Amino acid sequence: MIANIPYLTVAGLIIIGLYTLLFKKNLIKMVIGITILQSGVNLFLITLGYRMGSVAPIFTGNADNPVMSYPVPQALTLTSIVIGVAVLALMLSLVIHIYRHHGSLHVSKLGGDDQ
Amino acid sequence: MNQRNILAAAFLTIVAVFLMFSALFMHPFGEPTSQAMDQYIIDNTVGETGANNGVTSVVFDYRGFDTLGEATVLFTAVASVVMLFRRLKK
Amino acid sequence: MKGMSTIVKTIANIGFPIITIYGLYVIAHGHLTPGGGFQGGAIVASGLALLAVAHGTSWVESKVKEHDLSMLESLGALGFIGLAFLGLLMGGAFFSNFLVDTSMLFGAIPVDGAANINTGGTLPLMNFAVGLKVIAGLFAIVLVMAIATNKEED
Amino acid sequence: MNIVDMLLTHAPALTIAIPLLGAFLTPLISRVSEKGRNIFAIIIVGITALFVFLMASEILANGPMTYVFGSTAATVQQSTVIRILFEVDALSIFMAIIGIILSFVAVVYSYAFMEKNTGLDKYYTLLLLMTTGMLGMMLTGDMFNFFVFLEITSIASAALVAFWTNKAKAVEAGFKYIVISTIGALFVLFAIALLYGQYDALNMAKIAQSLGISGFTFIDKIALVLFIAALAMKGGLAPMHMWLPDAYGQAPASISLLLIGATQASLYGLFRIVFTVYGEVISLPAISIGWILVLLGLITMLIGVIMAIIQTDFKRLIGYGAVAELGYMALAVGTGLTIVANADPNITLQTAPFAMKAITGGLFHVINDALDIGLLFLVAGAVYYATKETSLNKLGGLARNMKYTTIFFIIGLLAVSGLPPFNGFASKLLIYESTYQLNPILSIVAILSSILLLAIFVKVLHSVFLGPALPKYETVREVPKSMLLAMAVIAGIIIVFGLFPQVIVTNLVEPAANALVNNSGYLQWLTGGF
Repeated sequence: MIANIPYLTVAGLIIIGLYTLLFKKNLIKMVIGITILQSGVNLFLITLGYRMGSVAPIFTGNADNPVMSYPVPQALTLTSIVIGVAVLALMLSLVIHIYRHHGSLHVSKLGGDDQ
Repeated sequence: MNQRNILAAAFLTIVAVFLMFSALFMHPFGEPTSQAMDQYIIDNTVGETGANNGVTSVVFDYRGFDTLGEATVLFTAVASVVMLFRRLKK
Repeated sequence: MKGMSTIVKTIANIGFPIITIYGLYVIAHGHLTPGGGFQGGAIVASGLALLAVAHGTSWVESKVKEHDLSMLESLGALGFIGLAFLGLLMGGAFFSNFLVDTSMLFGAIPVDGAANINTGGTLPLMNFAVGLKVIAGLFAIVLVMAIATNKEED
Repeated sequence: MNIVDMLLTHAPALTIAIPLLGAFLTPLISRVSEKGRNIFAIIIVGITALFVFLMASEILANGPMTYVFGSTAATVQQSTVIRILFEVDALSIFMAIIGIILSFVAVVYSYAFMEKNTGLDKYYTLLLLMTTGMLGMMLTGDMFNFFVFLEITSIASAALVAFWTNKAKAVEAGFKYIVISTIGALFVLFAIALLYGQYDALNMAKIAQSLGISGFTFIDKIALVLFIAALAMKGGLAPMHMWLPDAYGQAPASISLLLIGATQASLYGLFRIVFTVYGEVISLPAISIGWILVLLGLITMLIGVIMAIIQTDFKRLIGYGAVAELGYMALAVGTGLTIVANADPNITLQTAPFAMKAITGGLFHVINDALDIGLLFLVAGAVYYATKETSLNKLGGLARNMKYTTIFFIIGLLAVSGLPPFNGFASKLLIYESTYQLNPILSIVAILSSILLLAIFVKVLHSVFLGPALPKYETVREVPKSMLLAMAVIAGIIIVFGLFPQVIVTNLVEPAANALVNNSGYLQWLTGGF
């Protein structure tokens, strides 16, 4: 189904993100994985609001009103992107601290349950 | 491949299959099936909010409270980062 | 982080005002064109980050302190939530757009889609508040992280 | 309109707006006076608590309240919902009461507990933001709004878990917590987007209605699976409980207390989505969801108790105790669902007596768990404050110098292991009785876990408080009065709940359980009710 390619792209991005999270041992790479996951979800939100042949939902004063894409998903994506930035900043500062303590970014340096 | 990797690979495969399936079951791209909320906003945004930009009218008017939350998230992040890099001794 | 070469500094000095003006334009026209407080704020903050990269963090630190940025961010957030509270007092609900369709500032309703800078009710004001907050907030994050990693290298 | 009516009308918004305003003001006030800021935070949480209780009295008397942001006009336009809407029913307000009690105690406790630290302006800011996020998750009636508040709570709590950045473990716990929370939140957002794409609505009640009309499509099922997986992960149910003891154990004690509230807010989200949003179609997958919850609960309970046995760190041990207690809630609610699904199709959740009992017990246990485990965390914090030590092997003989703390610990340990006459007994009895109806083995395992918990905490009592006085702790003194006051508040509530469980169950828990299982009250406003 050609019309579903955007959704398959979204699925691909999410899978790449999850793969990075599950198999990469470097903390920075894990953070990148989360960012890719986030991009996948954001792309999904944006694709939901598109209508064939539509323009951005901004009125320009022209008399003929063209078909407009949905504004709500774009607003949601905006919120989601800002949240992504916030989470990214926090994660990176925690990674900096972990690096200070262990001198390494390898995931095995994260102490487990044992003392 | 150790045990953890096999588990992770199995999990990833399951998620991948589910996601691909749901992609096939979604409504076709570019033809949303339902439009009640968004069509209302497109029709009324100029009259109700006085803004040309539909997205801004959603961000600051129709869903203004979300934007307050979003601003709060950024505020939280700044407070967190500043707190994490504070000087520990007075 | 130390400052970079004179060429970089000069280019950054030329680029910074242009970026700032562009960012402020995006903020001010948030209700008319694509963009808004967040986007414009991010543009201005990136201009400030450019200065920090070119001139080094110690130079920036001598000009602006992190807690001043914090304060500025708090002010932006207070302006935003204050507008929401004003909506409660004057419009009857938290976040109501009490200015729209009045003869006050930004009150006009555009005729057949020809909105102008004076329309939008509280929307432009909120854009300004959020813009201030995002400029201060993002720059504070960049500055604090740059200073923190800077100490590592010494 | 007089001032009380006006305040009541706007109470749902003000409950969020006031702590938010307080958080924004805290950095400014911190400039003026350090002490003033601490008192300011207490006052802000106090005012919020007043609003929560004001709403509670109104809701328990007159049914759910709604609040539309940004407009006083009709909420229903073309049978759809445009604006963000808060819908507060008995279940939301029940959770909000728990949240605000925890928050109030935490902020009072912080006054002396955190005194000697730097960065306290940010600490109080984040504490207030965490309260805001928690309350927002509990009160909102909008899916995307729920996600936003979920993220506020996650970011604020992850930063606070890593508050003591000089401890490597604290930073690691914070990192684990934020990674898990972000993945969970992203899956929640993905599920919300799936539902949005189908119904073009973000309002919970509207989506519930649309789901009822459209049946139960494949996309809805995917969304439900994502919701359950993500929120169970955020709620600390096994097998994704690993972050929870780390985070609870490494955070400052006052934050561990608030983290309980944050975890329960996620569980609330899980219950809200399963029962209310999917309420119209829940009868179809009820058996599987019920059994999934029962199994998750059982595994969580066992893992929590077994891992608690081998812990040597005071706060980590309590963290695993908290995991075990979470298992009880999932077990009880799952049991309720399963009983109904197994029974005659004519029997609904409201008419099946044991299902109702299970869900009531589960919800009552939510508040009891918050109080009991919370009290234990505060005691562990007090011990840390007095001795700067959390290792069970090194502590000992503290009862001589810390009489009140010891008494509070004994109250907490009896309550958490479900002994009469404390509150844990009241709710666990309901859970035992109802799970017995489903399968006797379940209740036997539940009772066994309780006994093990008792044994574990008696061992802790012995090694920390009793035994010979250690020379290095001879100079230890009782903790400051404000910390004792905070612990006394929780202990007082525990005793009151334990002595009069029936009053609480009838007036607070049963309305909440009714609101949970019967979503028609929640959907009522769509058709122009109240």
